[in-house]
Amino acid sequence: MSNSSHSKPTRQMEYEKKQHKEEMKQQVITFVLMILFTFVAFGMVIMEVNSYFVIPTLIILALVQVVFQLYYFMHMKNKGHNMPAMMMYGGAAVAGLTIITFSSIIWW
Amino acid sequence: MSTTAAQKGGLGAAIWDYLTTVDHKKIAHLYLVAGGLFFLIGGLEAMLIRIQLMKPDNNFLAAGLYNEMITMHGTTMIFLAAMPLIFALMNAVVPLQIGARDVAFPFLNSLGFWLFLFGGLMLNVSWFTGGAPDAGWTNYAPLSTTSPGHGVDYYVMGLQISGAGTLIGGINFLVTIVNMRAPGMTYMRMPLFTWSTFVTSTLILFAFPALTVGLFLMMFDRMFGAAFFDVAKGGNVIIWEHLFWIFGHPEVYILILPLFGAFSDIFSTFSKKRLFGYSAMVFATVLIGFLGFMVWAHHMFTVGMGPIANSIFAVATMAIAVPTGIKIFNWLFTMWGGQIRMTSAMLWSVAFIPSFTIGGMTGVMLAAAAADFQYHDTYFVVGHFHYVIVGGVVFGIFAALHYWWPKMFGKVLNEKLGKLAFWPFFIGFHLTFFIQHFLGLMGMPRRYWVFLEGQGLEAGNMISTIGAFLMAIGSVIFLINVVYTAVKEKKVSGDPWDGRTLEWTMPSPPPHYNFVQTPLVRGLDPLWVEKTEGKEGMTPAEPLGDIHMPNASILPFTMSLGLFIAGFGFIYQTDDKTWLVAAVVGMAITLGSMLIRSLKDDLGHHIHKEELEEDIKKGVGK
Amino acid sequence: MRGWMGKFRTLALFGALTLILSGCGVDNLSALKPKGYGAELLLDLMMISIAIMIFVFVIVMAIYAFVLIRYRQKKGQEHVIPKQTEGNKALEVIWTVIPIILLLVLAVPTVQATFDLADQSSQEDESAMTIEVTGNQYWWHFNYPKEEIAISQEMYIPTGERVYLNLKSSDVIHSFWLPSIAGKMDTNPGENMNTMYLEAYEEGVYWGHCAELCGPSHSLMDFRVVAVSPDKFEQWKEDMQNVDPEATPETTQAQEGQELFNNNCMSCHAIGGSSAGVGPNLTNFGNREKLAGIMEPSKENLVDWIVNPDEFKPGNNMPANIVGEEEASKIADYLLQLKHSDVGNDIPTKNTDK
Amino acid sequence: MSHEDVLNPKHMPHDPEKATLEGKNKFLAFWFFLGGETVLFASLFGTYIALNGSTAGENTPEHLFGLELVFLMTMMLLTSSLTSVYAMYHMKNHDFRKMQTWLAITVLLGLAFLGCEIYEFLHYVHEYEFTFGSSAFASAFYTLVGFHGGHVLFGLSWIVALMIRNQKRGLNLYNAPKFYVASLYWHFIDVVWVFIFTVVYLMGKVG
Ligand code: HEA
Ligand code: HEA
Ligand code: HEC
Ligand code: CUA
Ligand SMILES: [Cu+2]
Repeated sequence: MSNSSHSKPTRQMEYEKKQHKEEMKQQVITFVLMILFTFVAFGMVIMEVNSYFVIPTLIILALVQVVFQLYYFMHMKNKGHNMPAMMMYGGAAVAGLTIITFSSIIWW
Repeated sequence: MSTTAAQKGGLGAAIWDYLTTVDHKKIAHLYLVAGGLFFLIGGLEAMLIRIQLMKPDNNFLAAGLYNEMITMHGTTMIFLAAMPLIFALMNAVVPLQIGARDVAFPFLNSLGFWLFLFGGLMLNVSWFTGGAPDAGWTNYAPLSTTSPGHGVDYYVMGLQISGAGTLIGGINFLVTIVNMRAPGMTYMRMPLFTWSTFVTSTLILFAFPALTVGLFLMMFDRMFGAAFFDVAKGGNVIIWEHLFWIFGHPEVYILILPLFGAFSDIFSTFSKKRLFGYSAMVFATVLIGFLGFMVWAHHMFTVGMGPIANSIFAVATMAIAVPTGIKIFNWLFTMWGGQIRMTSAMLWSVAFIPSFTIGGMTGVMLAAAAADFQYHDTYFVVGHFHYVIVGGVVFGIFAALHYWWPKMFGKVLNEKLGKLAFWPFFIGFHLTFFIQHFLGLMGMPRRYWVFLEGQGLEAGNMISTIGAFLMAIGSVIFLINVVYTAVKEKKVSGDPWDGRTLEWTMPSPPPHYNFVQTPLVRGLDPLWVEKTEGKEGMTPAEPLGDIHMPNASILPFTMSLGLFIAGFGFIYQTDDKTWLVAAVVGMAITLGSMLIRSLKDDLGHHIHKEELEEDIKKGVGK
Repeated sequence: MRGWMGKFRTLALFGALTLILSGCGVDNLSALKPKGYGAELLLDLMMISIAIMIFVFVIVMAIYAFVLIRYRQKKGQEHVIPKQTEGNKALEVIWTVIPIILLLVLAVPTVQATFDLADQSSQEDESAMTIEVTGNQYWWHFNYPKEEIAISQEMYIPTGERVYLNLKSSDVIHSFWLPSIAGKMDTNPGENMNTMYLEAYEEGVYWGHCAELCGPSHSLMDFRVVAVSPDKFEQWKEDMQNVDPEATPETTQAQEGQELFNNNCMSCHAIGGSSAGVGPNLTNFGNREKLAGIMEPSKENLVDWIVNPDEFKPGNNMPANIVGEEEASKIADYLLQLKHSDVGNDIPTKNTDK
Repeated sequence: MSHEDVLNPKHMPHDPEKATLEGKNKFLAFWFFLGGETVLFASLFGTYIALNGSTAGENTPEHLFGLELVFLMTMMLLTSSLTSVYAMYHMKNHDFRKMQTWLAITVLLGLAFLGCEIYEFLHYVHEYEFTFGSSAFASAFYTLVGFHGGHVLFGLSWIVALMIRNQKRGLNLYNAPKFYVASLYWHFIDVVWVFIFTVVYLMGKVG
């Protein structure tokens, strides 16, 4: 296995550090958004907003948070994640199918 | 090194070698032996079933025992015979086909095997401890939750443990195929067997968790007082059916797809032609896997889901006939224009086509939701699935074993005996199961301990039983062949069939590090490509150098053993809480082993260049 | 819908197929000899699918046979290397498209039949009859709520009418299968009630099975459906509504039996009335086709049953040895003279379809 | 790559978790495993949703759940997700000490979460006599939330074991993938929790 990093110039290191920092900034923003969403979600329930509106909104908020987690915190947005993405989508598809059937057509 | 140690140390060392091995080729042997034994047990159970049904009102087996027999027959055959035999083939072949030195996680590979074995043993221990599970292999609640004794508990624990092993095995093969391919082995150059292993592993990954959850719920209900399937407390018994079939339907494709792959390789080799419509074959495999997840409710047409759900699932199910048909026709056209050699492997494969087609077609008939109101839970269904499973999976395993036997053991199975085993099995198979379709339509439900006189079912059942005996004869001849070959036959070269893929580029059996030098793959059927250019073997992709190999370990064995012990603890704590000690001790062994594994660095070892040069002189790597 | 299916059936292939298949099985039990609407509809659907399958199979086998004969390696050809064809677009399209078309041909009637059999539009009609079917380990109970009739093991329905069934189970899952009249439907425990309908064309005693594994005696959970003309059915209804459970039997044996029965068995069984018990309702027992669904209703069998039911149906829920042989004999006399309605006794198949 | 290189790399590469073949394999395998876990939890969620109303006359979700504690727990778990991102950030910058510190914070938050959950369960049992076998709904609730709790416990033990084991020797190419994968696991636990608080608690309250 080749290891190009053995002779990596420090300039490269600096550059990478900066990149990491940039990414970290994104992560913090993501985090803040997630906290915000959570507040919104809890707020809606506590204030007893109409449930026809609340439930879909809650689900959408949850889905967005999950996308944040996967793409930012778990780096699925980065390259080299094709297979992971494929598998997660596969899993999510089966998962979605399961939940949809359990909660709709198939139940009496 | 483990192999050399074994050669020196005699039987004890050989056993220790197999207990600790992480070599995929040896794990293949383990799977083969264990799966083979379970096949015999399952077959024996089938024979007892058939003897009981030989004549009306028979009392050969008692009613309760009969239910245990069918449950264990189904469970053993599917989980403990077919699956491990498939894993044996995948382990023996896949790393070789993609030019890898081993699987991605040799340690996990061994863990997967031992989990399966201990799970299987657990299940079969139930015979001796007061009764096997008796609610059918589908284990529908509440029959299962209210089944007295501990039989169903064994089902739950046994499948949970062996299921974990299967899941691990699946992930292992996925990573192996994604990450460990030799240079030049692109996805669209992978042999079909490797492709189907890939798709199968994906199915395992997504299907088994549903079973895991189902088994947990069942375990909680039976052992810890939960109320999932207790209608008095608001439970719903249909949840089990859904979870079981969300797993169960993909499971049947888990069984058949690897053998579709094997057939593809075999047809191509013995017709001396490249596979017809390779990319369509790959596409069809993926599509079957994909569609396999959307059809599970076709096992539940009579549950009362309503016409909308029934129609959706009916049409989705029928759709699977299309990619499967693509495969059938591609195989036919692989042979078209070829030079067909009727070896035993080819004979089983050729016999597979009409047999499986019949089974698939009755499958499509079953998929017609309304008509399934007649077929469901009758011998028509039994006929259908034995046609696909025996005519597809079992024929496939026989074909693949004949094909890869030389690679695994260095000797070609005796061809005469091979054909002698084939004919009684083939004829017996059709005798046994064809008539069952009619029995079903004439009013014989499945899982019937006795059928009564005067329903016109006597002749059919008799014929069916006779057929089963012929199958037994065929199986026994195959066993004789194995022994005969081991004793009498001569070693063969690495490429006895004029093969096309990478596994035939190395000696039989291969050295434990597989490839001396990783080969460079230059096209589909890499060996054939080299052969047509008049070359002897593959061009290496790397200079001769040290090879990194994993270390052997006993930990997979102890981890599985721990779960095995804990399983008994969980089962019997419902009678007597002191059994919890067993649960604790067992879990301690397992978790302790896991801890050791994570604390102790295991970086493997290297085989040095000098040793390799030594081996090459002895003729390895040609 | 029946129109075009009718046309289908005129096809020679169909005629031949139906002929061959209907040679199979016993009347009033075989799904291949339909005697009612559902079963007929389903047989038509089966025929369509079998025809398609035979068509496909013939093609596959033709290619197969040709290939295997023509392209076997012959002596001296060991070194011939055939052309390495990659594939053929046109062919591949053909064998993708044709199956799709065939499947569509099958899918349409499938969906139609599925909806047809789930049709409950007339269940709420004034004239429609609904029977509550309860599966129990290992016997069937039939309750006619509007008519206030309860009966076990043998269901009576009028011919030529749609009779709806509401199915449920009192314990594990069973499945109500009446092959020659309709398909099957599971009976689930809990609130999951299922519905299906029966429509028998002609009078007869139809044989039904439990089709879902439900315990050791799953294979012994048979039942009968007696279809009689609407007039006779009215008669039957009247008879059943006027059952006097207390009626004194003629012989002294039977009278003693009645006494014994009332003392020992009434906690689980009932005669007359409209409720289900722990055990089968024994109204009209003397006219039953079978005892416990499976046995000849001879006195000998009945006595043996009462003393030790487990011998006949392993694992069933009736306790053994409640009474001795002698008492059982008296009870048997009592039970066998319980003939509350002889409607249906003139049906030729009754008691002859052993 | 020799053992020496793996255990004592002269220079850490950009992505230490994927620098070796073993690392790449682990990384991929773990993602696959998470794909399977998705189905596992989906089955549990499906079961829960199906049995949501099946309380057999016992405690209903509206009646049981209080949102304050759940909100607190959510905050803790979300924050722990961020702290583990920080840990990985420092891993990529090859700063082992800081990584350990952030992991330690993650563990503390996780422990606090687990404590709350145990308190919550005990509360239901004692105050409402809402036990595992009370109703199908109760079984489904405890199973779903308990499975998640079990994952938290396992994740914590795993991270702690890694921290202790590597305390002395610092980051290398052998353990970097392990740390990385453990953090992925931790995020996944958070993902599941997002659904639990939405589906179980919030939607349970809305009814
Ligand atoms: C290896 C295992 C395997 C395979 C491959 C299949 C394949 C198929 N199965 Fe089968 N099945 C089982 C194993 C398998 N099955 C088992 C074990 C059960 C019973 C479980 C239990 O209850 O215990 C079962 C039960 C079962 C049922 C439920 C029956 C019931 O319980 O009432 C149904 C219903 O739809 C069904 C359908 C199908 C279909 C449509 C296919 C299709 O994939 C088949 C596709 C293949 C072809 C169609 C042939 C080739 C195609 C062509 C030549 C092209 C042209 C064809 C046409 C246009 C028709 N199967
Ligand atoms: C991989 C799957 C698989 C395989 C290979 C088989 C193979 C066979 N099966 Fe089975 N079968 C199932 C899976 C399988 N089956 C399942 C899932 C069920 C449903 C269970 C349920 O309802 O829950 C079922 C149910 C089933 C039934 C229906 C039972 C019922 O509903 O009441 C019947 C009846 O004929 C049957 C028969 C057979 C026969 C004769 C074989 C033959 O092909 C077997 C051939 C093999 C042998 C004959 C072994 C030969 C060797 C010996 C005899 C020597 C023994 C020696 C030693 C042990 C040393 N099977
Ligand atoms: C604990 C309840 C119980 C008691 C007490 C009981 N039975 Fe039964 N009986 C059953 C059940 C349950 C069945 C159905 C068995 C089956 O078919 O699986 C049954 C079936 C029968 C049948 C066959 C019914 C049929 O429809 O063909 C007869 C006859 C019968 N019992 C008679 C008796 C007599 C006589 C006694 C008293 C001496 C008695 N039973 C006491 C529960 C009981
Ligand atoms: Cu009731 Cu089978
Ligand atoms: Cu299926």
